[in-house]
Amino acid sequence: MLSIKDLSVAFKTRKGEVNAVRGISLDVAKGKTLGIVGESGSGKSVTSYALMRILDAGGEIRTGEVVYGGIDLRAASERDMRDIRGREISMIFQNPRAALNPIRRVGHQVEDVLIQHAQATRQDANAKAIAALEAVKINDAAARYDAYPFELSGGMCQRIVIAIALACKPQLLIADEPTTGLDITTQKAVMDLVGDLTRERGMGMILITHDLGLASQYCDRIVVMKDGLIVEEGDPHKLFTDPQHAYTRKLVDATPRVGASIRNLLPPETRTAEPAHKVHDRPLLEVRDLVKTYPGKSGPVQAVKSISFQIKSGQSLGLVGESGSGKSTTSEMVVRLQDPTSGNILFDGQDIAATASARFMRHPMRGEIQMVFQDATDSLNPRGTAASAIAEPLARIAKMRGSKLNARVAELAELVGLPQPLLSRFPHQLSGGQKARVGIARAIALEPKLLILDEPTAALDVSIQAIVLNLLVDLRAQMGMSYLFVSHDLNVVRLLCDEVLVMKQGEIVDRGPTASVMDNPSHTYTRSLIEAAPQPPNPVAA
Amino acid sequence: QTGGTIVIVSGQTINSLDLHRTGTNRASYQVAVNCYDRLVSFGTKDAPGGGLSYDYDTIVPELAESWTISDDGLTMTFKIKSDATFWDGRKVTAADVKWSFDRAVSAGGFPTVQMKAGGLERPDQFEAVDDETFVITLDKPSKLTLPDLAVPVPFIINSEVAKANATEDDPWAMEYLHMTPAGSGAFQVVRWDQGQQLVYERNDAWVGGPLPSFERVIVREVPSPATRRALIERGDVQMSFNIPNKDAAELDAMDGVDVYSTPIENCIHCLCPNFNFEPFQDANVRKALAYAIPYEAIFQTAAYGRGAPMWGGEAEITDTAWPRKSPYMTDLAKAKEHMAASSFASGFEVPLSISLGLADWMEPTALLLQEAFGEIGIKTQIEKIPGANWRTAALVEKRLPLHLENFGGWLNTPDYYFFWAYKHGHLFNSSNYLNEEIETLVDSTLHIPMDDPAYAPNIKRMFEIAFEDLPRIPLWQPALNVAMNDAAGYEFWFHRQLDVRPLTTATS
Amino acid sequence: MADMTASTPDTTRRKGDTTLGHIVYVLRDNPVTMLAFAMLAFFLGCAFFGPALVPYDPLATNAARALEAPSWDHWFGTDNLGRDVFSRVIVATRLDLTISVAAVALSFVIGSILGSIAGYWGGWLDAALNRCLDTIMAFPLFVLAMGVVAALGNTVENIIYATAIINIPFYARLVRAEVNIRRHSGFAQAAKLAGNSDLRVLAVHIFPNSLPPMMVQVSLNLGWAILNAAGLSFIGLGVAPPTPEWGIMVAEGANFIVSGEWWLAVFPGLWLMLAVFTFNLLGDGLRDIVDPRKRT
Amino acid sequence: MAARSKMILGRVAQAIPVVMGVVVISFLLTRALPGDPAAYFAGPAADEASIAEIRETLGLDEPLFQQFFYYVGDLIRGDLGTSLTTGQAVLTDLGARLPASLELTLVALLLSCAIAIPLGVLAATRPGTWVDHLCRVLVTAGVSMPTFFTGILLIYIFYYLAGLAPSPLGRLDFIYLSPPHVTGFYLIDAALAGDWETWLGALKQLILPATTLALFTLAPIARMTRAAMLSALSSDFIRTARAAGLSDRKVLFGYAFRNALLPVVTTLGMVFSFTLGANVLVEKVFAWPGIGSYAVEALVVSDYAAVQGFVLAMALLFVALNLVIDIAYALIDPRIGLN
Ligand SMILES: Nc1ncnc2c1ncn2[C@@H]1O[C@H](COP(=O)(O)OP(=O)(O)OP(=O)(O)O)[C@@H](O)[C@H]1O
Ligand SMILES: Nc1ncnc2c1ncn2[C@@H]1O[C@H](COP(=O)(O)OP(=O)(O)OP(=O)(O)O)[C@@H](O)[C@H]1O
Ligand SMILES: [Mg+2]
Ligand SMILES: [Mg+2]
Ligand code: NI
Repeated sequence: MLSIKDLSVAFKTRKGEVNAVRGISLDVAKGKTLGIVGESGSGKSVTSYALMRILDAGGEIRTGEVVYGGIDLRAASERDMRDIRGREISMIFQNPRAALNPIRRVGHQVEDVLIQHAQATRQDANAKAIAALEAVKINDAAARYDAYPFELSGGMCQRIVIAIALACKPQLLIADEPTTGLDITTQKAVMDLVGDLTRERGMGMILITHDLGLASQYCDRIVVMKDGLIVEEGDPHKLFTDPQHAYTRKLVDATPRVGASIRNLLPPETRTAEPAHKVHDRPLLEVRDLVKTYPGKSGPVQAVKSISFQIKSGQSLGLVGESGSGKSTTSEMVVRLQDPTSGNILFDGQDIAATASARFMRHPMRGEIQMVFQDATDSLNPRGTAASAIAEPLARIAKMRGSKLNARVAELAELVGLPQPLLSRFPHQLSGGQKARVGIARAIALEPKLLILDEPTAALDVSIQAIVLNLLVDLRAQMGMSYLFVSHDLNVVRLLCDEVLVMKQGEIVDRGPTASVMDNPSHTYTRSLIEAAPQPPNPVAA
Repeated sequence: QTGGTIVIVSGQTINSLDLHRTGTNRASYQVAVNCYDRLVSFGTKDAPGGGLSYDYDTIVPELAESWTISDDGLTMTFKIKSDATFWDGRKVTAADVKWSFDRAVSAGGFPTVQMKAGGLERPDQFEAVDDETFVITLDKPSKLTLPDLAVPVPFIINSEVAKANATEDDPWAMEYLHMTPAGSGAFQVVRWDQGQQLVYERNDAWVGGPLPSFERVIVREVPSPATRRALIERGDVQMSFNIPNKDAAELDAMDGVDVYSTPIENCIHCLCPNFNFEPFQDANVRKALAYAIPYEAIFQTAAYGRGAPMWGGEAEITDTAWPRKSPYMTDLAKAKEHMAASSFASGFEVPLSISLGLADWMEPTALLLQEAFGEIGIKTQIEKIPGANWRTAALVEKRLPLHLENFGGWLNTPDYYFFWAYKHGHLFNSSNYLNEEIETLVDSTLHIPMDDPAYAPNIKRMFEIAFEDLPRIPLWQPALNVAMNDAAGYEFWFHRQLDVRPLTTATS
Repeated sequence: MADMTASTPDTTRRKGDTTLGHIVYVLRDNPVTMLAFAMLAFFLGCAFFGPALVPYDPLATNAARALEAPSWDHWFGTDNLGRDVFSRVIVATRLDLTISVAAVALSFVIGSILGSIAGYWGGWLDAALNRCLDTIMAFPLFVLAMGVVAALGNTVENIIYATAIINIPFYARLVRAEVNIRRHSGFAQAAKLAGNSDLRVLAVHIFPNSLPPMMVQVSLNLGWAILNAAGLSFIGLGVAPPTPEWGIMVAEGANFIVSGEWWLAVFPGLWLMLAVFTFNLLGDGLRDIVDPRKRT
Repeated sequence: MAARSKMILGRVAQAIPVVMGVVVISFLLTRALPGDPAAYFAGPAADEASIAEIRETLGLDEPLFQQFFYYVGDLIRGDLGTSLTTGQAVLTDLGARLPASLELTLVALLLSCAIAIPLGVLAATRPGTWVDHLCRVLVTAGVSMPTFFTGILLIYIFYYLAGLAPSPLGRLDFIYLSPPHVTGFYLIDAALAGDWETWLGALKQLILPATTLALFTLAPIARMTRAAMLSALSSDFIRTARAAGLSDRKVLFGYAFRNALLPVVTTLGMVFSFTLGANVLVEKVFAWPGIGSYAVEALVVSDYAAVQGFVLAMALLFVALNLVIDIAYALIDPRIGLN
């Protein structure tokens, strides 16, 4: 149905030309789903924009041909393209809330497309739009028709986006990371919906994702992209069990899955023995009846409702739960960036909650509890270099100066595997993985006893995630730190943590040693979380 | 010959239609002139700068048909024209005159002060004997009384209308007459858009003088002088009143536009050194100033040669003409000599103050003065004072060490000028000048007739002292400039306001 | 370490890394910015060396040569006192730039402090400050400046104060907004973990990040400040004569346009316009220079 | 919708301290003005006694805070006092002059928007091209000239030299009679009266001053439009709309422009108050009988009541304007007032 041959796309930028896509060919058959996987920047999105001819200004298709149902899309007039977009081929994007016009009622947005493609007249547009909303299983579609995007949840927004994409009954759907930014349970629901709809209507689909697990679950065929090239193509099972290209192998290895150990995530040639870490009996941190209530606009929000837990010296505790369950709030209170409404935080037996967070920076224990933030980019001052970020706690708390400071910064960079020349760079000049390393180096600079990691790998590609996770394992063994590891990814928690807490709506609903909680979830909520996580096929042991 | 409309532009704004009211500004005096009558008026003569001028020496009837003055000069009896009527058709009576005069002496502020200048101080001096006979009783005879009746202040109001609109708090109907004139004059105000325009319409029943030629007169306020100039030059308006000297000089050279520049009688632009400021107590310093001033350059740049020079006169005083040229002229050598002879030979610093409202002539003058005084070691900083502050600082508090000033007396006699500008404590004596001889001379001369044998010697003596002591250093006599395009009949008045009554269309 | 080798082929410092190199890059990138900086350099040159270079004493009058049209002797003609307009225009550069730079610097500093405090701590401080700013903004700004100068007297300092006062709300608002969106950012939190006090986090980490948008505001305000001074002069509340200042020269010269002495207003007007123009165009360039993200 | 009306009420409540602040500041500012109004109004030949008398009638001999209480008391009764210069109630003066200023300002803003917004959109659709640079240079040139200079230049060229424009004599040439007073806006009043000749006359008088002001306001509006359009055009929902095959027009105007309007509306509010300030200068040049020239005159002679009345009127206008903007915002943006 769609056939792309030797497509290459280039962008004109300040630094000269960027060849984003360098001669790729692929086909999508009617009624089949093609997955495109690859790391960030490999050209997945650009490929899809190119075939829709909606590239940003400066982008240009250099060579190749794109044929859809016998029509040469490269040669088609802009007018014809407009008829094809939405009518024949349509797209859905990541971050559904941003993908909808924030100040237009969602029903009208659906109508706009229907009317544009003459699928409805002004008179019956309303009815047809509601029908389109019902098709994506929106409850009470007639009422939702009048809603604005901000009044709907993320999953609901994604359904609207899908409704818009499918309203004109197109033959091909391009889904570009349709589930990033959604909770795992919502992610599963959305993917199942898309899968069902395409199957029902016999549509072709291109699913673009960086998540190999997800792709393998929903695709008939998968192509793997790297640096604008297709490096491998095949059916999912085969790709997992017998990856041909080294890059594919790396990706497959790095995808966390049941049964793999943390070292297995790394490419075989860099694997070393996993260092053991020792868990002492002495509790390092003891949280008692911790409560946090925010004064929300419409009444107080109980973000954390009286939770208690312990972290033993040297232990790694995982904290999982859906978005908004109170994970970040808990970790911020423990790290003393926020004051609990009530409750105690005993660190080394001392109640650190007694010192207000505003004055805690002078507390002698400030250096003992540090944190690695969820978004590495956001956690680095855009105006400071990598070195200055790492030096900050040393200079402020340890009062180090001059060459001693420089030496320590260099040592830390070495420790986290950050090449020295990168130290003088600004955050925007660093890659995601490098920024994560800077964040980790800064957090361990004072050799804290407790390190809080709030989804440290959520914004990273799997291969980089693998490296960072392994780095954390190494550091833990070397320095004997305890971790409070916050994540929504159960597979990752399983790899790293000794014990796990499951949070839901500010309460701890499940707890225990990681293996027992994961394998025999006692709570229904834990079970639904585990089921929702995509399970990639287990590769043959490498 | 009669009929039609004339459009006049002016930069000033009219803020009241009642001259007696507190806060009424100068530009508004024209309403008193054009809409109201007085008992008497001044005659007309040819003006030195072209056109016509009022004639201080001739008093002509306006509402009064005739008048007699008793031999002792203390009783004046006026007969009112029997056919004179107010706009509402009612006959003008002596009672109206009395009410109006009572109002002028009771209102306080400027009208009262001006009435006092002619010896008119209290209501009991005025008497309405019958409908057509009005008598004024004076405390002492004065040559200023009759002319003072011809100034705009003692205008005659329709007292019935006014009283009908008076209230207990406002017995003189100030609020009412402020917006709605009630008189017998040549013109009626038909429209007044504050800040924009005033529209006069002729009163065909006027008996105070020859019937004006225009039926309608529109006075538009245009604040920007450049715009006014463009308007008159293009002929979109027929008259531009009180134009800057520069425009006058240039428009004069132009075809189609007539310019009248009349030197303002009894008015002099001066530089005033304040006697409260120590260096200026030294006569040598004052003389040094007088010799250092670049008179001609100032006259040409600040006045564009409009008006009359007030320097380089004869040393010997032989007549009583006023304003007159001072015996000083630009002579740097002499200036330096005087400086050297003074006790401030090494110079000093002093602010030179000018008014923001009068910047058009004061600023160039001050700049040239600043440069010239620098030559003789007097360093000056020019200080611009906003209009509201100027009066307080210069005239009321008299605290400006060195400043420019321009008093002009309405009543055209030198002693009247000296009364205001040289007597100690009087408003326009902003130099804090005190000379015992001047004090007695002025007091004894002010009210005696001009043909009194003591008059001329007294006056000459005053001139001598003034030029010797130099509390005011005359610069030049300014001119009032008016441009006309396709209109004629302009008449200059000492009050420097617009009299629209004699205007006619151009004869050519 | 595959991720690093892939994204950083060379680790030597490139030209764009140095500050100077960055400025050169920003200038080259945008012709309009280039033009603006060239003109700025010109005006700065006039301000520093102008008084030494001009052919005539800007204050010396010469009644014999008043109101002469532009000629070889007097490039911009002479004014009504025979002063050389060219010399006055050039010499005025220093004063005008001083007024605008001083006024903007003052409002920048005060506005930044107020805005930072309000944006960072929020609460009643924020509410109170907002009401104060609203109050200032509720005045027609030019009229407020007029009032302040009329009340305090028309000296150069007072003109600067008046201009600064009316500009403070713009900075305070801008900084408040910028600080507010960053006060819970990751790097601010990280700085606190690193032992920085709130004040230090605000001053060292958060505030500098609001500089790029401020630069645009600064450049606009530099222009406005000059226009503001000119407007005050037109009303008669400008600096005292005979000091040359563009606004006064235009305001006084404006009355000579209709009578044909156009050079009195047009040259200072053109100069003033060019200066304001330069400042206005400067904004984007300045922002790019202080924005680390524009570095490659 | 209850949330919105609550939001609007909240805004009104916020305006109260502002108005109070304005009352205090304007009072203090006027008292700080140099000069003695009593001396000024006593007339050219007044003596000490009559000045003192006037001072007493004006209440200027009372202590400052007492004067303030009188002032506030009068204000509460809706009495803005009497202007000494015009001798009329300040309220009457403002009533007569405000429409003139508003008419000028609104026409200028309409003109400015009609030019600046399309320019901004044009520049945003072609960022970095010569069209973009040209727009930027043009609008910046407009804002770089002092308004009074632009005004005089326009008069010189279009009235004096070319004779195209009518004489700059305020709101109406003297050959017309002002239309019967309904709103005070000549254009509206003339239209209501069906007097199209006067309407045209009033419009002609408006052209030059409105152009002068419009030139001055082009830049902020055009630049804000450009920036807002650029960010709207680069947002995800535009990509979605394009991928759904919506026409360019629909994408540009239906989607991007409506979103870009939000910041533009805010800028408009600021520009409006800015323009009211700039009016002061323009009115002087064009002999426009507006509130700005009134204020200048009052300020120069320390006419306390008039200055205070003017400032208060402006502040109320500003507060009302902000309210209108907030409501406009709420109409365009459904998110307002709900989170
Ligand atoms: N507008 C643009 N201008 C310049 N370069 C661009 C532009 N858009 C994309 N690129 C470049 O094209 C390359 C491919 O980008 P693309 O968005 O297709 O990556 P992706 O595989 O979708 O990554 P991700 O998983 O992060 O979405 C990247 O190197 C990117 O820098
Ligand atoms: N400053 C705040 N004011 C009001 N409510 C807040 C605030 N911060 C968090 N909340 C609320 O508290 C609850 C818990 O938030 P928290 O950030 O701890 O969730 P989380 O588990 O970290 O979610 P995510 O996985 O999305 O990071 C949420 O309902 C959130 O809306
Ligand atoms: Mg992508
Ligand atoms: Mg979180
Ligand atoms: Ni993920």
